[in-house]
Amino acid sequence: MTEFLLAASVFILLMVAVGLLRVLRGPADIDRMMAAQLLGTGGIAALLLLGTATALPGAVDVALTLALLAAFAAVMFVHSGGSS
Amino acid sequence: MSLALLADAALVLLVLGLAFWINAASRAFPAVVGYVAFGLLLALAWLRLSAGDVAMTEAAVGSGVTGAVLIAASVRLRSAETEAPPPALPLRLLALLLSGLVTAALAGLVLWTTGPAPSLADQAVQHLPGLGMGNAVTGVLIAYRALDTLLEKVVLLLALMGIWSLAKDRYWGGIPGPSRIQPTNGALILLARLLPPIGIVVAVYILWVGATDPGGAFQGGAILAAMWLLVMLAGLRDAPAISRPWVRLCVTVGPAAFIAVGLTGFALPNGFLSYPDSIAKPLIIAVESVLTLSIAVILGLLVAGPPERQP
Amino acid sequence: MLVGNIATVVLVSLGAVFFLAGTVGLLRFPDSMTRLHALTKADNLGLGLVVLGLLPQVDSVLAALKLVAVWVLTQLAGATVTQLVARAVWRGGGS
Amino acid sequence: MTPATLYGLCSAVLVGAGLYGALVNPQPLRKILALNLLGSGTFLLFGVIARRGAAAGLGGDPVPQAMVITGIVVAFSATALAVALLLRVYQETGRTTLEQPAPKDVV
Amino acid sequence: MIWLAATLLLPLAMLFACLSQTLRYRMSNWLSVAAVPGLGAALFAPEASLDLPPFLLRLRLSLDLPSAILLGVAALLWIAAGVYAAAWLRDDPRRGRIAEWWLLTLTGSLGVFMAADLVSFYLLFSMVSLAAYGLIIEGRAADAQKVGLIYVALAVFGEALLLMAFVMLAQSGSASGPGDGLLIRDAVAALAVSPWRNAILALIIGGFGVKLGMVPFHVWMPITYRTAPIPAAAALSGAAVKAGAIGLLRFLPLGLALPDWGNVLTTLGFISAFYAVLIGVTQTNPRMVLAFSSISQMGVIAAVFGMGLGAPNADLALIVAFYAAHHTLVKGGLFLGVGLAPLSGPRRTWLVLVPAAIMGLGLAGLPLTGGALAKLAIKPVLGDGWAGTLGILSSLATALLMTHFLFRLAALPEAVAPNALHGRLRWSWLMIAAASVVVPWALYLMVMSGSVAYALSPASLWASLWPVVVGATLAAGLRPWGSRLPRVPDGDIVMLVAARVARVAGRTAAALEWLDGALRQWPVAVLSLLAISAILAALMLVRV
Amino acid sequence: MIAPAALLVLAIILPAAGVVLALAAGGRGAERVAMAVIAGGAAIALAIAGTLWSTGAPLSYIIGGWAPPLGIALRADGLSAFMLLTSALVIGAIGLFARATYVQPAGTPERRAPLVFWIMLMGVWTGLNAVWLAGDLFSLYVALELLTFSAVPLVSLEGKPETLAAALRYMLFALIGSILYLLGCALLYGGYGTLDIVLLSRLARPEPVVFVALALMTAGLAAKTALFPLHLWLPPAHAGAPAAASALLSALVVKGSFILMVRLWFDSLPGIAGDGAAQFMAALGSAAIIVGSVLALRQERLKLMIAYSTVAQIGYLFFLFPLAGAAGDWERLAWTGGIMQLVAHAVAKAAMFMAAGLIGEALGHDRIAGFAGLGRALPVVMFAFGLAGMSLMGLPPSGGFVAKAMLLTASIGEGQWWWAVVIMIGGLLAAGYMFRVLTPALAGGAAPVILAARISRPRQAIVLGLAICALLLGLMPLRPSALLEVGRTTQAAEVR
Repeated sequence: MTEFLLAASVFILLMVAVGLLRVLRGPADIDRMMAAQLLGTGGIAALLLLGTATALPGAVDVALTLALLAAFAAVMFVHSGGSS
Repeated sequence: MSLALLADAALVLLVLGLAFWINAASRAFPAVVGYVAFGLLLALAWLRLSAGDVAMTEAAVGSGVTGAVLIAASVRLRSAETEAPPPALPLRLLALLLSGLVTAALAGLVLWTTGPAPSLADQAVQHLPGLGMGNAVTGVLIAYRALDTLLEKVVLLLALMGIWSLAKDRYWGGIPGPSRIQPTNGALILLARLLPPIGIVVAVYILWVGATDPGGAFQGGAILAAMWLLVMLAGLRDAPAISRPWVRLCVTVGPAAFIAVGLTGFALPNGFLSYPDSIAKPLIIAVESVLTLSIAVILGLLVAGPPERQP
Repeated sequence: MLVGNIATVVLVSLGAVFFLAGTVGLLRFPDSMTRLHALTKADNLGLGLVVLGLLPQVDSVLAALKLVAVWVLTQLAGATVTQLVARAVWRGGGS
Repeated sequence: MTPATLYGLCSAVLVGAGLYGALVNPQPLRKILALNLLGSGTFLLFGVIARRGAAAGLGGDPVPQAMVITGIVVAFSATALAVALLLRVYQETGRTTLEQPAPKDVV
Repeated sequence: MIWLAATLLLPLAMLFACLSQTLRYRMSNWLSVAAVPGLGAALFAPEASLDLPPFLLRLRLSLDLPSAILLGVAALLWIAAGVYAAAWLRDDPRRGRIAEWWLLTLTGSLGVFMAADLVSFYLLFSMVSLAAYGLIIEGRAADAQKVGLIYVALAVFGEALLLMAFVMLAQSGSASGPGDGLLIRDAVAALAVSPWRNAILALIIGGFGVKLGMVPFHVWMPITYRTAPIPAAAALSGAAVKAGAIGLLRFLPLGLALPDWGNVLTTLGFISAFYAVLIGVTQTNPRMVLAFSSISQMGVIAAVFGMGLGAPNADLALIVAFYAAHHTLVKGGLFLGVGLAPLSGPRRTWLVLVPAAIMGLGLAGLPLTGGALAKLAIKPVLGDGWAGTLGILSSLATALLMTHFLFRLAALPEAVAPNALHGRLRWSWLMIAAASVVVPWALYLMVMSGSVAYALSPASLWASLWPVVVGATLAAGLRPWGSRLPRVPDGDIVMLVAARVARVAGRTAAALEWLDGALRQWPVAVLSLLAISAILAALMLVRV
Repeated sequence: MIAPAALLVLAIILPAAGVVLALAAGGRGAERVAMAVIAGGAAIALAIAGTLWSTGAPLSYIIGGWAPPLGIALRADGLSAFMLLTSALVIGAIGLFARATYVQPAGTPERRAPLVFWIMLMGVWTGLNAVWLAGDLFSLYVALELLTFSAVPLVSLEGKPETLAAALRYMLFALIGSILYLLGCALLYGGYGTLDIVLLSRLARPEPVVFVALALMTAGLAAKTALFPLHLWLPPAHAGAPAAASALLSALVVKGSFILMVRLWFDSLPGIAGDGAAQFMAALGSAAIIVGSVLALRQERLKLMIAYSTVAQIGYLFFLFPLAGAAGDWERLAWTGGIMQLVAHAVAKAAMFMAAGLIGEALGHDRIAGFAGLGRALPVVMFAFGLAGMSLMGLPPSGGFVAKAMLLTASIGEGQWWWAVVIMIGGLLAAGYMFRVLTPALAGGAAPVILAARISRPRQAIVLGLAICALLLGLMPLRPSALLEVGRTTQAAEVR
């Protein structure tokens, strides 16, 4: 089971890495923001998988924190007028 | 290579790739977005290093709040970009050489020392029961090295004062952040109504769980600050004028309480910043709770920036 | 236990596929609006399935609740961000 | 290759990348970003050392971990202050360059 | 003992009193009083010594016969100049501040003769050197600022050499650093075995050479004496400059026979002596002429020291002190005369020129004057060889220069001053003129145990007279050509070299400024930071 | 009755509490709190120094009873006592001086500059006292950051664009410095499992990890000390800050990181660096002296001149490494000389910057070319300026003279005469830039100077008092100070 979860986390991390290309390519800042959003979700998923696989203490709490703050960056972006 | 190591390797490669991207991006904004992602991945790395407390701090502060500050700044500074040319090529090569040298030295040292490192873990754990704590990191922060934590709170206060000091004189005592007629945004308002209650619960939980598991005052405070900022961003509440007595009170009460508890230690055999055995845990939790409040307000105001409007 | 493990494998694998889909969408779709669409699917379903898949692996109700809370919170954030972004794109600033 | 070594190498590269970025990026905001990279690399080194000091049933030595937490807080305060300063400089001058006027040639 | 303490404390107390605005403006009337304890010390306590209480800085003062002579005449000159200054500065709005600088300079000037340990010597020496700066820039000259800067640059340069020398001396003399109260005597005694003897001697000669105005360090002297107020110029040229003489007296290891160093010093001295005359005769301002004469005379003193350094002579200190004492009175007096001449109306010839002639030609050894006795005293030291010959030639040259001075003095245009002034100016002038004859005679008879018969023997008289006559005749003969002599830029031709040096220095400074600008670029600074850590690590690694 | 060792805690906590209280009180309260802290802090400094003086033994206090390596110890040796006294004196003077500038009139709304100034003043003091006393390298890191965070807002207190940029540059460069220092901390902890200074001194061996750590930390601290060629930030920051702040920054803040360097080289990792590295540091110091002085000589504005003079004077401090690091008869003299240079410069430079501030206020500008006749218009201020300048030039009797004489003696005694030459040249150049200011002020201009503002007598008196202190330091005997040796010989002996 552990191996499976690890493999899944590696896979999702790789997906995240590929998704990062959008951050690189843009073209608009809003695309980058979205890619970061995906990365956040993927990261949380990978974190949960890793945490469960290797019984890391506090992994879910970290995920909780990340989830709470997930929208924060994007909201800041829109609020600062980044989308206009 | 085991799968776990593969996961580590993937993580490290991602982290490094982002680091290079952050340096190489042609504009600030993509770099900043990269940094937000970088912080998130770093939190994962911290977990992999069995440092849950750090992971949580990194997630809340390194990625979350720092990212917010940087994103806002990069948007405001958009029009100032491409002003200065990068240094000449020989200079860049020299820079590459020298920073590479530092990396090589550090890498060499990392590879050279492979055995278990000297550690204070035993000692730290040994004294934990006396404090009624289960989380050694919290023990270090609040007891063994409490002086650092105390001084770090003063650093936070000074940083806040530093940011406030950047206000124009006429706005002193005013409200942080630029005024903006915010188009009401249903989704954002909904989020700002829904999330904070949950956030507060989580923050309290993290503060509480910090005694035994990863978590603590700072992480809790950061979450609270984020919730508060969310409310401000949604336009539900304006940022408070910095001259408000309650702002001053909230900002200072934590450090003040910490100092006060520290000073009462003089009455105890172990002196300054020691806790009486019998009530160590409640006392520590009490101090941490007040600190959490102060940290939340300070962090929120640090992100909000200097006053830019009259109250 | 075995049932749980099978459920985990199936659900997590499905979640991973959605992440794949989201990523492909993010990369291949031509404009911001469609990319947003792909993204939200991955967000919602990918993480949701992973969380569902992990539920059999946890041993306490609190832990399970926290897992679900993570998903719910991400959904909330994702929905809002999608809204904001979509509006921004709609206003024409995005792409 | 243990995970600790892997992350140790990662931290070494991060430090180098941070230094390089702080050196060559002309924009102050990018310098601030690079400094954060540099800081992250440093913190990660603490983490690696903590990991290698795992004992007493802990996954890592709590003392350096606590130091990192303090460090992250300080680093965040520094970022916030530096960014606020930068924004104010921009507000006042409309420019963000940090360079002083280049020296005149010897006549 | 009380005299020694009072010599330092009275002027300092008066300086302290200057904190009060009212007292400060009245202080110029009382300047003469400040030097009285100095005279008293020389007269009544010529062998005294005193350790000031070892409260923190420990000053050790002591007098011996040579230093008492120098202290006495210096005090006498300061008194006379003080009386003169009271009148001269009466309506000067700057008199308050001049008085402050005056008192500070005076303290150093008199104190330096008494200092027995290294630290207090350096302290008092710096005091006289640097406080003189204040007197110089308070003069009314338009270029006082520039002059002040040149003066201070050289003075500080000299002090730097001395500080270095003292530090090295102290290390030869004790195992634990300069400490407190290390006596100059002991430090110099250890010079015999010091590994740095040559370096120390070079630094000492250089350092005091600046003070004595030895070529090429003399640049400061003419311009400052031209700039400072007359009574201050008198005190500086007569008394303050002797800080250099007492320095050589105290610090040269006169007991060791060092013929090489002796020859060097003698040669340098004579170069100064003749070079200054050469330049001096081209000058038209009598003050400048006097200044060049000072350079010349200090050269002679240096030459005498050189001879003594080469061949130990138990009486050398006394002889030099005697010679220097005469110069103190004469040179100080002549400056007072320069101030008085334009004011004395039709009585200029008898009131100013005649006494000035006696004093000036006395410097060249005019028989019966104190100068003749001084020349008589140094004669055995210079001997009969090349040094002796050069000594006689220098007398001749001095006579030439002083005759030139008398012409220039006579030619000064008339000026008008209130009658009330004249009394005190004249009184102090005549007092110092008389002293320039009486004091050397008294010293000659009482201290030097010289015989009247020898001094007045025809051979001695002739030996002193002919150079004066020849020199004076030459000067008179050269007078018609005087206007055709080349004009030397303000002060000296060395100034031209100085200008070039200044240009080079300016260019170097500009280059450094450019370097600083380059290094202060952000990328360069960060690179430096990394380079420094790399170099440090490398240096630590290679050691292992 | 408080145990003497508890004073060490109070020395740090009192100004820290002052920061908190002043912020809570706001408005007029800030100044009152600051005044109380100044009085209390001075008393604490005196008490600590007095205890060390009378017992001749160092003090130490273990925080919370958690002994190092797990916990943190505060330690006061002779060096700490010297620095505590110096900072109390200088901060006290600056505080009194600044009362005229940073007033908060009764019944008016709170003003920005006064509140920020008073809080940052106490912040600086917290950081400084923590640097003087903390016995743990990580606590020292936090202390350094305290200094940076309170120094930066002081630079930009007036909010002018150029000072804002200067503050930003200072902040960023200082940050690189602190991170490099922290990196070194990580390496040392990784090597020996402790960051306690005394424990490290027992454990540390000359091996690569220590070399890299020490090199990084030294370079980082040198950046914060503005050692040439890392001084890019200092001239604009120190010249641009308001007078009281400049005085604080130039006199004390740069010394904090320097003392930390001294702690590293002499207390924590003694003898590790070796002579080559020590010579290198002194060589950089020499370059600082020459270039800084020449640049000071060429400045047209008084405050920039003083700032460059700081660059130069900092250079002298680095002679401490080769001279006090070498075993031999002279190292004790060099030790006292080096620290005296630090103290003398702190006192003199504070007086100079405050004098420059008064001159600027009175004239409305600080262009040296416009100083003709200033000596008559502002006699007391110019006198104080001159006295302070004496110390910089190293003229007797002044603290600067004592310091330079001791450094000179030690360098000659140890056969490292080349440093002596640099010290002499530095003295000459210092005389050059001082007299460039003094000469026109004392001599020039027959026309009376028109003052834009009147300067109150008490403020002039404070500047003069501080300048006289710089002079009185010159009464110190020219031998190793007994107080400064407290707690040092034992450690040095232990290492040898």
